[in-house]
Amino acid sequence: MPKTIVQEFTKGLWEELPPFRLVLGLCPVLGVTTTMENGLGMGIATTFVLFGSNLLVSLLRNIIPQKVRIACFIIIIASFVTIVELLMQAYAYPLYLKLGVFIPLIVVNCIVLGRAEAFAYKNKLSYSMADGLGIGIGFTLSLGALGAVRELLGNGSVTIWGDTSYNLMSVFPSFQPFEFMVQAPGAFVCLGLMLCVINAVGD
Amino acid sequence: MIKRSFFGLVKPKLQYEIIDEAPAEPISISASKQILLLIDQFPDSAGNDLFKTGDEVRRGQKIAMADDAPAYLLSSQSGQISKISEFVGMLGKKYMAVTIDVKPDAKRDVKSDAVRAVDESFKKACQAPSLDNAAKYLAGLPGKPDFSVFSDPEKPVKAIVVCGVDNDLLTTTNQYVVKNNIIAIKTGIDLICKISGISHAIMVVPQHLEQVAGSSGAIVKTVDSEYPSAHPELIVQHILASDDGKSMSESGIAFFSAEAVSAIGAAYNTGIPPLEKIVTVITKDGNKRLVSAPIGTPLQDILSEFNETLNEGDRVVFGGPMTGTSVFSTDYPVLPDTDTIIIQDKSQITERDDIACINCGECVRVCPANIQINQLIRFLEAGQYEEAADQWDLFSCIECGFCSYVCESRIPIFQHIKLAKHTLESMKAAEEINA
Amino acid sequence: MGYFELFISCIFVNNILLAQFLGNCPFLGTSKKMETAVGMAMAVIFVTVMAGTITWIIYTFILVNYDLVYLRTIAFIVVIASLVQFVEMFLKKSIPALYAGLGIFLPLITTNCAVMGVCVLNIDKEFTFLDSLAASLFYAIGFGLALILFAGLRERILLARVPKPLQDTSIALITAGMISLAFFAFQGMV
Amino acid sequence: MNEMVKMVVVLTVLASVAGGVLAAVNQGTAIQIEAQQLQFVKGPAINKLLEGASNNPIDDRFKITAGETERSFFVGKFDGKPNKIAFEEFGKGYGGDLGVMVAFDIESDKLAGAAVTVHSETPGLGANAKEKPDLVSQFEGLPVTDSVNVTKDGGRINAISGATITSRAVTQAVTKAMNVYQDIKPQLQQEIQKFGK
Amino acid sequence: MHSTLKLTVSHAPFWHNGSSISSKSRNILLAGLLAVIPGCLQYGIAAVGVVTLSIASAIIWELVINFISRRPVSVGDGNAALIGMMFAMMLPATTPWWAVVTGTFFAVVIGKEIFGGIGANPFNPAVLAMTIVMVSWGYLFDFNAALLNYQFDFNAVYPLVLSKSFGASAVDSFALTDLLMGKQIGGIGSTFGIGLILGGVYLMLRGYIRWEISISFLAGVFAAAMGFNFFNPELYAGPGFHLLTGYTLIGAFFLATEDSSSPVNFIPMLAYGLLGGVLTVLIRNTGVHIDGVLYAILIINLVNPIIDKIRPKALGKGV
Ligand SMILES: Cc1cc2nc3c(=O)[nH]c(=O)nc-3n(C[C@H](O)[C@H](O)[C@H](O)COP(=O)(O)O)c2cc1C
Ligand SMILES: Cc1cc2nc3c(=O)[nH]c(=O)nc-3n(C[C@H](O)[C@H](O)[C@H](O)COP(=O)(O)O)c2cc1C
Ligand SMILES: Cc1cc2nc3c(=O)[nH]c(=O)nc-3n(C[C@H](O)[C@H](O)[C@H](O)COP(=O)(O)O)c2cc1C
Ligand SMILES: Cc1cc2nc3c(=O)[nH]c(=O)nc-3n(C[C@H](O)[C@H](O)[C@H](O)CO)c2cc1C
Ligand code: SF4
Ligand code: SF4
Ligand code: SF4
Ligand code: SF4
Ligand code: FES
Repeated sequence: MPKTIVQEFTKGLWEELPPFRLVLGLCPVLGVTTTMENGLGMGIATTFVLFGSNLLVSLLRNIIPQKVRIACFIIIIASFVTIVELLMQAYAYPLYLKLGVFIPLIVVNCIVLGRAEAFAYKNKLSYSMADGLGIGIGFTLSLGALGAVRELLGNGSVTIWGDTSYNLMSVFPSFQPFEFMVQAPGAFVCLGLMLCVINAVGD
Repeated sequence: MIKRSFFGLVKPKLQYEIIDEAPAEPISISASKQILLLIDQFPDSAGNDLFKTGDEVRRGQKIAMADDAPAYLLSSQSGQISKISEFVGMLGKKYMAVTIDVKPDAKRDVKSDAVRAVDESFKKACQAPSLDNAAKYLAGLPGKPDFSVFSDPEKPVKAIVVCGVDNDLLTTTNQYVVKNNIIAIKTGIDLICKISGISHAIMVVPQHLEQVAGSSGAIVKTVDSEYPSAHPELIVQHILASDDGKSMSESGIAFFSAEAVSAIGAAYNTGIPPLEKIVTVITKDGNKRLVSAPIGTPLQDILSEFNETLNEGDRVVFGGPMTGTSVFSTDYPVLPDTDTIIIQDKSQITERDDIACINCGECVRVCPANIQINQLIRFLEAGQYEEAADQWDLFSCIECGFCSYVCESRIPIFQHIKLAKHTLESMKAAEEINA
Repeated sequence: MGYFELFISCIFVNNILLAQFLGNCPFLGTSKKMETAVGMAMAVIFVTVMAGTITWIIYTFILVNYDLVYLRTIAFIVVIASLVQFVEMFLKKSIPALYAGLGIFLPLITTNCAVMGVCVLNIDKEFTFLDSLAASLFYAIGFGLALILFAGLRERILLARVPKPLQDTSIALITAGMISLAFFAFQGMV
Repeated sequence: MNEMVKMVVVLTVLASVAGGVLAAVNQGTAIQIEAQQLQFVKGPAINKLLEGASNNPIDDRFKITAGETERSFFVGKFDGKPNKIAFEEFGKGYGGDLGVMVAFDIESDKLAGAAVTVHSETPGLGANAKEKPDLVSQFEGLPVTDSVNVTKDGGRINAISGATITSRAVTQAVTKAMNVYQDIKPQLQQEIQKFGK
Repeated sequence: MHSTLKLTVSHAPFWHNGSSISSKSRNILLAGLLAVIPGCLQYGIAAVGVVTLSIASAIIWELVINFISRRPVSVGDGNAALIGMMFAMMLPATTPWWAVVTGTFFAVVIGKEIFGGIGANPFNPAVLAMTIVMVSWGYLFDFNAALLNYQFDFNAVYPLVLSKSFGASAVDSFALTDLLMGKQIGGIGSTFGIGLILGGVYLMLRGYIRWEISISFLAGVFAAAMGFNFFNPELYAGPGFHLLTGYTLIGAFFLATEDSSSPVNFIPMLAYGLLGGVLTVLIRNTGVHIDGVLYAILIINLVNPIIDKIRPKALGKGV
């Protein structure tokens, strides 16, 4: 059954919510979600690339020859990544420093290439844009949520754009930050448990 | 019940039962009303026309679906067939159950024609011994001699092994036979050697029977008394020192129990098939006693002899404690290979459990076949039988049951193994039929 | 840093997978069976060493000299993608046996953060050519080691009675976290 | 053949367009990126060292090339006079190069302070050179002709315990900066005059 | 075949040696008490509180997870209680209640139950939980600070901190007999050497733990410490010190021997223990961690599936 544009958009928010449903693009998910802000920043950068590359791939899908399609996708994606990289350096330098190597790595993020290959190359422009945006926003929300959980437990508070917006210690005065959560192992464990919850809810 | 030894540091050891210097004569039990013959093969649609309900049968008469059927029994009593039915045993194996009402008047000394006919055909077979005749008439004797190995063109038999040892704990049948019937054994061995064209046999006995066994004319080898060193595969590996490491089936070795060889010898000497099975019976209180009962005698008759009453939840095991089969009815009969009957009270039974393997490794340390049971069992529980066979040596198992005996999680490992082997084998058979 | 320290650092202390979070998709995707894991490990080692050195040469001698540093990302990914393609073709023609072993893994490597990550890290850390060569090799070995150890555990977990919602990826992630925790053992050893 | 041509053409065009677009974006963002780098990488150190200056030291910067290298210098005006100057030097730390912003008081020829800019030292050990003032505060007020060394090397700077290598890197950077300062002081004074008004 | 009597029908073998998970747990708990009771005498009621809370909360977590996952209640096998006690044995007596409860959650739920319960855990649950709480609240497990308010008649400095910061000469004042008698600070159940050794020997003799692992672990510690000490006696303490301080003894007898995460074959068991012992000393002497036992055990747990592939050939599978 063909989907409407709205469905193509909303599927990224639950049915195919990355990285939980599409278990791809895990590196940034694990690597940058020590805080909510980083998670959201990474998500927005990825969304930009996803949206841009989906748009361009879909536009050019009749021109790009089948045999060199992956090479073309890669050039398109890499260009968008470089643009994000430069823009971030110019306008959000501290975030750029925190996200570090993960920004250039959007280029190999399995989700981005996967979408270009599996969706944008086969679908018309509007659908591809909806798809890119939906998946991107889903990804951003997931990263934000994971970042929020890890930061809240690991730091005791969530800071966003410079303001502490929620402080656990105001509710539990003697809460001691559960640092494990912001360390490398905590990333895996926290993502695994969130995936479990989503699986349980999904059933 | 044997307990885990206090010092678990040492590997658990189980000793075979060793028979006394002068064992008591077996108690003779006769079937009171009925005997039940379980024949390894159930007639499919073809049916059988050799006998039917209501037929009179004589002691020694062959009950088989067809004249040349490999599976048959010799009736151990005279009487009338009252029922023929299907019987389903372990792993769905089908048997033909033939119930014979024993006729008290059908005495052997009433030399009717029918009796003579039965006796003559058997006698003739004995006078002109050949592999063919043996397979046709002797396979129903106590000890269940198996002649089919001789007919496998792929694996020519290179050795004949007579087991004067018993293959499970508590069992003493073969030892008893070696001690008492060594002359008949010698006759039997000579006969088998003659018909198979193999120059000599090897006799395997426990140490204490080495001398007695010497007079059988066979080459005598001894095994130690620690379970499961008398398992045929281990005899091949360790005693026969087949250092090329090939498994028994590959080298083509014919195993006979001492009881079977003795019965063959007696049959040859007298022309009358012996049909009394020697069985070790262990009662609830742990008493062990040898009995001699006609093949087909129902369990009930044996219980009555010992004044044992069974209650709900008790268990009766045909065969030894490690490898036997538990039965669900007191009608179950003594079969040609029933060496032991164990009657267990409900309180003596250890419940099996559904806990997963805890990886304690007890099983791995006791397994005589060096199988990684802790891994194997995970695949078996998950139903991944092929992986179990390919990676974890399922088919190396010699079926001693030691692993289940020590398992801390009380997993029925042995049962899993048998089920897996059975499933794989029937899959393979099905594939061959399709191919 | 001597090569021994680099060795310890790249494989254990700063393991590319467990400490730097690069290459997780193949880590989870190819660890269900030991055989697959070993194949992937070999393929990654092979490609990473080649990619690490080639991108270093391109960066140092072309991009830096012509002031094109901003093209780093695009240049690297093109190099890696073509390299993988090339290796695939080469193996198919000349060493079919190896191709049969590694072939299916090669395309996966194009989108493997670990390979790209190592190339970028070599530049970020201002390694010399030899350092880059060694670091690429060691990082890739670290990847392979983690992958193989993980496969060992995962083969067992696949047979365990894991509750339904946790099965597969969820429990694999949690186990990976524990491996990452175990690797804390090496902290401070260089 | 036709397809082959198409492949090559598409790829070439795509690559050229991408290259062009990226070059343009790069051009467009270059200045902004530099400003951001100054603000976020060197900014905190500069602001700390030249705290209370009446001007914005990052805007009031100039470059001098001495020998091979070009350096940026940041001027701080105090009491209306451009009398403090800061610039960055590097030392070899435990985890790679370590940058130290060093400030000088032009009038007294004394160190006005030092602050770590970039480093890749171990958190809790070497990273304390940036996070805690214990090490860098020891430099304030030393004459530029002094030699600065950690106690282990016979100097009088107390190293961060457990991070001697980091501490050495800092003193190394400061020493380099002191030498540079002495070498080019005349040029510096010339440049600074421009801000004097 | 019409008899109505219901006999038990089951599968061979019809004997069992009577071993069970619960009796094993019971015995290990008993053996552990030999070290826990002196610990409680030394640290008083607070230690008793930590131990009971740890055991109780471990059992409760297991009940909770049994309930959530709708599986049969499994606390009867004693494993949860055992995990609770092992965890408590490593803790300082001053551990706050929430750290104990969080720790047992990670041990029982994350360390064991989500993998499918007993026998499925790839890592020792108690060790895993201990490292997680240590990573999170390192200051709670700094024994020097944690036990500051106790008055002891011996040198109340955590011996491993001394050796790490000041080298081997700083620990000369610890007589080995004192260390053996528990005259050192540390976890509730990890300082009383004699108790741990007696408990360990008991378990080894009974076959509840595999002597190969314990002995080779200790041998590994001994050999590695000896090597370091030979290399630089000023800096690195000798083998006796390493054997009797920190978590070495509890690690060798109670932690490394956990069934599910350790090998079952002879050579792998030796390799496993030896590697654990060597890593322990390596981490203590060259890593950032004060004690290396916990991380060494996690690492050997990790390599266990690989090394346990070294196994004798199965019957009939060639020589
Ligand atoms: C599951 C659980 C976890 C808790 N975790 C923490 C914690 O991480 N840090 C903390 O200080 N208190 C923690 N608490 C403790 C409570 O927040 C409570 O405020 C605190 O123990 C008050 O006691 P106190 O004043 O004696 O510290 C936790 C409580 C529970 C039930
Ligand atoms: C995990 C770890 C991290 C280290 N990080 C640093 C560091 O950031 N800076 C440093 O100077 N030394 C570092 N070291 C090196 C040692 O601490 C080294 O022994 C020390 O620099 C020697 O100087 P000391 O006399 O001050 O202890 C580190 C060592 C370890 C084990
Ligand atoms: C220090 C100590 C000594 C023990 N000595 C014995 C003993 O001599 N004999 C014994 O059977 N059990 C001894 N036990 C173990 C228990 O008393 C008992 O055997 C066991 O818990 C019951 O296990 P079961 O139910 O498997 O038989 C000892 C336990 C401890 C802690
Ligand atoms: C010495 C020893 C220590 C053990 N320690 C633990 C432990 O820390 N955590 C655990 O879950 N099980 C532990 N076990 C439990 C063991 O592996 C097995 O699961 C239990 O024996 C079952 O009760 C230990 C067992 C032994 C023999
Ligand atoms: S697997 Fe069990 S039954 Fe088979 S040989 Fe080994 S111990 Fe005996
Ligand atoms: S004895 Fe049972 S619980 Fe122990 S390892 Fe073997 S199968 Fe697992
Ligand atoms: S580094 Fe070691 S001692 Fe420090 S908090 Fe982490 S685990 Fe604890
Ligand atoms: S002793 Fe080691 S493991 Fe324990 S808290 Fe300290 S550093 Fe961590
Ligand atoms: S996102 Fe890193 S490998 Fe897929």
